[in-house]
Amino acid sequence: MRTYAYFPGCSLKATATPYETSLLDVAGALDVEFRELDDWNCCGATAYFSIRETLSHAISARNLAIAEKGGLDLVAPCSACYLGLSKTNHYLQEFPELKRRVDGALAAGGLAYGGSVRVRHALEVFVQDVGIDAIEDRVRKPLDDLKVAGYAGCQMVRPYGFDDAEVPVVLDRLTAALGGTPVDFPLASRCCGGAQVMTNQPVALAMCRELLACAEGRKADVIVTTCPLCHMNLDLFQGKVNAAFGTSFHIPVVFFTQLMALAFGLQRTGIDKNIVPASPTLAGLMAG
Amino acid sequence: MAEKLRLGLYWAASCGGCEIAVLEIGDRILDLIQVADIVFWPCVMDFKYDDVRAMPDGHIDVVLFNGAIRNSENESIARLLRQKCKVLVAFGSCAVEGGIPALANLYALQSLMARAFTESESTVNPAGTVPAPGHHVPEGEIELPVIYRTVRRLQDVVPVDYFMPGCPPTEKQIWAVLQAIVAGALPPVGSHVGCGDRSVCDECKREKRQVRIERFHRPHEIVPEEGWCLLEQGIVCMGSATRSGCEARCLDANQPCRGCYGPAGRSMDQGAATLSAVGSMIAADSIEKAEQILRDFVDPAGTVYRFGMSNSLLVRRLDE
Amino acid sequence: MSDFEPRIVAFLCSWCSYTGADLAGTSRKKYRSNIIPIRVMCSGRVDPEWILKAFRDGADGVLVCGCHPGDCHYINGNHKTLGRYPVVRRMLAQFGIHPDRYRLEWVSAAEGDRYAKVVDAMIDTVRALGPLRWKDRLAAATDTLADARS
Amino acid sequence: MPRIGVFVCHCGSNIGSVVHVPEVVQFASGLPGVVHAAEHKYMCSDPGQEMIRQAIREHGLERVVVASCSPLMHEATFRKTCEEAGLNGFLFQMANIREQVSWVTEDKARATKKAMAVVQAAVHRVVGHVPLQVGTVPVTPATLVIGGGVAGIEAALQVASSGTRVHLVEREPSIGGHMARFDKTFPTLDCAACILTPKMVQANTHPMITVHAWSEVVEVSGFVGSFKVRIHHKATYVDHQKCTGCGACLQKCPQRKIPSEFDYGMMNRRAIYIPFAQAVPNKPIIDREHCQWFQAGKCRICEKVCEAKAIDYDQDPAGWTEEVEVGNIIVASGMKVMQPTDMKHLGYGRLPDVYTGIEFERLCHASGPTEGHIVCKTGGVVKAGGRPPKAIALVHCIGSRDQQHHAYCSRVCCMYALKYAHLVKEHVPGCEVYDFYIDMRCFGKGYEEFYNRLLREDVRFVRGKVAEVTDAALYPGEDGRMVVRVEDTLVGAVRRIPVDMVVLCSALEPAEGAKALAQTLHMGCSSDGFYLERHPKLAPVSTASAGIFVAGCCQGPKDIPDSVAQGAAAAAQALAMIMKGQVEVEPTTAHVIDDLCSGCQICIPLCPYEAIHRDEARRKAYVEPALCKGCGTCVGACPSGALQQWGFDDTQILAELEGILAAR
Amino acid sequence: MEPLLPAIRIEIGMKPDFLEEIFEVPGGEKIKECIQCGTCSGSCPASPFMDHAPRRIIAMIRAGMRDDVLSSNTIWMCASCYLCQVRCPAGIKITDIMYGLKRIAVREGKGQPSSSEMARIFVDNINRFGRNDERLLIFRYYLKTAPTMFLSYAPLGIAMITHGLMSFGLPERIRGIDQLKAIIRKVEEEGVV
Repeated sequence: MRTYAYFPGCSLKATATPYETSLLDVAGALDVEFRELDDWNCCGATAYFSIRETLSHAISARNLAIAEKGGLDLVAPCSACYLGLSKTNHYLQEFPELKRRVDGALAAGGLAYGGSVRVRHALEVFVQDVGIDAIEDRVRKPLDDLKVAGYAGCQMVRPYGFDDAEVPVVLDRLTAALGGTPVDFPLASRCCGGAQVMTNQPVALAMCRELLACAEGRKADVIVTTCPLCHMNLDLFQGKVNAAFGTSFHIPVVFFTQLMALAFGLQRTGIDKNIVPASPTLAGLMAG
Repeated sequence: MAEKLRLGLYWAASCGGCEIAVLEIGDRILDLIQVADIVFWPCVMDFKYDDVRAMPDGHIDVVLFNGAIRNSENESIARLLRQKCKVLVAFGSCAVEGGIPALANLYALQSLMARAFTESESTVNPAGTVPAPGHHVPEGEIELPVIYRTVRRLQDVVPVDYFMPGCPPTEKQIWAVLQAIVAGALPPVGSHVGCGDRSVCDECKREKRQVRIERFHRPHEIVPEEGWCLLEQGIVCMGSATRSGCEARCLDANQPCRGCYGPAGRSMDQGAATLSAVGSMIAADSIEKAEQILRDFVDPAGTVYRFGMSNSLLVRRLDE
Repeated sequence: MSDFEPRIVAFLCSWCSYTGADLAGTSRKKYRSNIIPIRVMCSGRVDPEWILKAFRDGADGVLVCGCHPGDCHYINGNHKTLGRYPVVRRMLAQFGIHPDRYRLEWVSAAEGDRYAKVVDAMIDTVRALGPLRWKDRLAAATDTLADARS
Repeated sequence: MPRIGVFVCHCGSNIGSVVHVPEVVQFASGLPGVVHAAEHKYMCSDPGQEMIRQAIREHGLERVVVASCSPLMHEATFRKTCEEAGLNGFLFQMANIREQVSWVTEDKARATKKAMAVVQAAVHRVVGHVPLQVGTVPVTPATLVIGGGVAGIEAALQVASSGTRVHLVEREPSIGGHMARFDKTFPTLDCAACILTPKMVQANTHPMITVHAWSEVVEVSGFVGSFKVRIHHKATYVDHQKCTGCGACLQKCPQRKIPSEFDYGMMNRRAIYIPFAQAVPNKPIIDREHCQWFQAGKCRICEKVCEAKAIDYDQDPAGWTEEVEVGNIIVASGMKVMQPTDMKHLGYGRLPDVYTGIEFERLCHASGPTEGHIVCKTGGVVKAGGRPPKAIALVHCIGSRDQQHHAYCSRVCCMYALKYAHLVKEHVPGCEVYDFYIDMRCFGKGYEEFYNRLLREDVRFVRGKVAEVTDAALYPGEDGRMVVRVEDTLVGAVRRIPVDMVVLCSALEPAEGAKALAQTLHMGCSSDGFYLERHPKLAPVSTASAGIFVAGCCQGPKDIPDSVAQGAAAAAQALAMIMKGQVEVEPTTAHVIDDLCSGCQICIPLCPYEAIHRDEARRKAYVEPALCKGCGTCVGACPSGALQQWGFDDTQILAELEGILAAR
Repeated sequence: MEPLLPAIRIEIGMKPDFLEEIFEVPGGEKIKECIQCGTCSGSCPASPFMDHAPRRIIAMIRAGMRDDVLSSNTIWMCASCYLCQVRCPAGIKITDIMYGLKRIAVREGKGQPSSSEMARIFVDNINRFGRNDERLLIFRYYLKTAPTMFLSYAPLGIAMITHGLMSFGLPERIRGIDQLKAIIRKVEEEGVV
């Protein structure tokens, strides 16, 4: 039994509930326990930096401080949370002046952070700690001839990621372990537009279009994601992309945990909760 | 016949070994008194300070002064004798360079007093009595000398004519010097007498093998190989940094030189000279390695200034 | 101790460190003026006697710089220097002199920037430690008959 | 107390603008022993020196202190000045108030105070100076040249042309270096082989040059004038004395599929091989790792076909070592081209038809994998007959000017990119050439003109560093091609440009093993790993180690003209020394004060030059001045002060120290 | 008729010390070392939509074109994907500099209202609840910026509801909200950004 502190982040409690359910089920299946961080607060994501820098480090330091008491690695399934927390970790080391201020702030809240917490992404934990082999052993329903475009997105791999910042490979290794076929997906770490989908939607849609076009060009049955925001942009807004550009993409988008749940033969994959309906191959696997 | 030579001997802060060393000349002391009157030697005959005070200045021809300046008595008698004698000889390591008493300079006086009179395991002193300069007794006030915080050399309180190192000086050297005195054949004022002017290695018969030091041992830890340089065997021997004249007696006893004759040649600090030589000899190519080897070189200051603390460049510990 | 300006003596080997210090100048790196160099051919020439003398006669810090181990112009002169270093520091500590007042640093002929940094760091350290004033404090800790009588 | 003169230099404004020179002069004139103090705008100028000479005569000076720049700069100059006025040059001391005073602070008051302290130290020190005579040591009339690239070859030829013995050591099987791989050379576009091969042959056949190919320098001992060098010869398994170079063995060897180092694996060689057709020496060697006989114990075909009976399987695999004596050394060990494999976004190693500059050189080369045809890979293999590219991207500054890799500019990329642009235009009619640059650096003679020529040849220059090379086709015309994504910084727009071949002009790096060689030679490297010259401007080919010179890319990236020039320059310096037959050695050696030496022998093992031995009769140490290099380590270690160093006597250093600490 | 003014930047109108403002960003001084290679702009997925691509923004900062920079849409187009930052040959933390510019713009009420509004609401949610209820975020955001557009989102909203991606119920507050507020207050007192 491996145990980790778990930082769900706001999305997994709202728009990305299927991510959380599949994540926890898969964790269970792999004998991993995720203990939800007690009374965690929002990581601040990208928006907070745009208003207050020291503050955004301070609030994410609160989470780190709470986690440090537990002495466990802190796992974030959302790439934005993952980056937000890691960035604070790095900056507190790199910039003493910032650390002084943040320490002061924490003290005001009766907290202290020594800097010992390791921030991990859920994918990292599964592939590196549990291991590809263990995952392969757990597969019950191999994803035969399912062509998967592994989309790592940006913030999971940059600038502090565990996978290559330019050409990430971990998702492809996972796909292979699940019996699927990774397609060469050169835009694997290209940005989906993130929160632009709300503030500058046309821009975000244009970015998503590039990703979808590439995936389609590579004949992918499904795009697998590691971040709620990527997922929302590619899945929920796929229709808007088609509307905007007169395209007709219909590529299902699933979280990597959903793909694992499927291959493990678990009951709840939550794939049905995704907006874009499953492609024939995927549907077949879900049925069979 | 010419007037007899007048000699004086005095014992300040020292162990008394020097006095015994003088007696080492044995029957020859009878030859000595043929030509010289001993007019002051408290250790051997009953002289009073007042007898000396009564003497006209320059009355004594030669005073052999042993012991360091540790308290006000040492200093006042040093001044008195300087006034009453023509030639003042700093006799023995304590007078020349501070000697063993000067090791006290590595500590604060209070801590030494506490250790000596109250703390030490063998002390029973419930009242916690410690020496005090003034003390009242039924007969009235008695005064004790004031102990100084810093132990100094004779030359630090009065001008000294000759320096005769050694702890103690060898009887051979003593006799030679006495003869020189009697014959009036002393070298120019300020010289060292009764010793050589090279280092102990000059008189040491041990062989060198040109090896580097891999690790250090304290003398009690190993039985060093006879005939082979102790320094090369990892025992801190100060011979190379110490003035010759003792005929390397310690080394004949298979023990390292402790440096009682003081710095050799042009060196102005015996301790630094020793560390420089020893440090250059260790087999290290990185600071880490050097630290690791030197870890077994215990108490450097106490080792390289065992006799020369008052004579060293830094003289004593000063806490920042 | 803010107004205290330490005096630091630096012994620099001619081939690496003195050249490096010159390079700091040639490339106009700025560092504070509390340090005055003495040039020797090799750091191995630096006699611990000089270091003690410097402290006794008014230096607040002593810096010795040589070629990086392995790069000595005289093959291994700096090995002798580093062999003396730890024991001298330990002895200084026994005399109550903070070991950080004496530093050994490797500065190559190309490390002008590093020399400037080393010097400023050394000055900061020594400034924090305060003045050494060895002679005055030694005199103050030495009693005389006069003291005894009073 | 000797009569001392102090001379303070303004060095134009270099010192004068920070240090208040008159104040220093006034201070100096008040110092004990100083009978004359003066200042001058430029003390090293003729009038400045004349001023010193006059003062020595007029004031009968017995000691001279000059406060100006670093002694490493002008000590020799002013010693000479003193000598000219009849004062021994060692009765002089230099006070460095420029490099380590005026240039390192803006605080005028502090600088002036510091300058005074430095001057006071020098004055105290110079009192104890004694006259010394410069000694000389003979120079072995032979030179070692390390590295057989164009710089090394040039150096070797120049030295040998004077009738001096040269040992040219090359670790590869052939001399020629990187230039031997080039097709054309910029900006003249003359054929590299045509100009290099004759020099290679000339070097190999020159009676005074011994070429040690497939060999490495493993140990260097001794010192300027007489270095002892151990050269290790790797096993060739072919007796090059007997071998006629007929090449029969090369044809018959059954091992055909070994990637050729010379062609960066783009071509194959045999197990017995010469790296390239014009190799010098043109004698094959056997690659033990791939040889049937050595690996499987059968074959020996080369032996059978060798009429000269030169094949020798029994050679010691460890090779053999010889020792040569030389008077000086020229290091021309070259560079290596950076492999951009960790720049994944540029597709190197991931996408076909992405090459480094040097690989592309082979593509253009008639004897390269494509016989000089610039064509795309077929089936992932580089070979002739492939499809010619419709567009090529030449990408500058790969790993150069990049703090993640090398901060420096590699100096040759701009020009060889232009060369390629031309070659592509020449070889592949109708092929579009895009040249992506940050700054076009055409600094050499005829270089700007060459750039101008390429502008006329319709090369499409884009100012901007390529952000990525991708195979993700998104727009019409991109399918099946590579797309270069770049900001055209002059247009101010991001562009996607489809191409069929990408050439990454990657950085020049210090050669493999450069650091190790530096240590063998006790030579300094700068922080980027290239060898450090003694002075960037005034001593560009000499090093801090007397008698060791550098030439070519081992000292920093440079092009062929510069490499050749440096080779020749180094040769001139080496020869000057050899022609004179002797080198002056500083008299600042260690010496023993007999009366004080007790023969403790602590000094003896400390000397790396074995210059100290024990005079058994007198039971004292003795320093052999000819062997002593004057480091003073033994002096520092001598526990009785019986060892002293001329010019660095304890009394002199302590006086200097007192001078510093006396200053207030 | 309007007089035609030459499009020349008069130095007097420039703000050369704008550069120093950027130094408040940790590592901001590195901006001095920009060699204008364009790697950032070429890498940026959003640069084609920006008024000025990142490279030019840096040039403009150095030129002191303060207002042009702060009023450009560029800083709000940055989606924080860090691609420019990991590739920058000068080691400039470009993404952080964009954040820095956003902060100055917000402080001075310059630039894209929509984006800064989004950020403001986001931060306000956190400061009030400790977490960021996405429904509340979306709701408040569109209500504030584009009420009409909000309706056009109905289909998406419905889709999410039908797929059980949008629950109902009030936004929850974290227990340690007072602690969080104390932390925030402390930083605000320090008066740093």
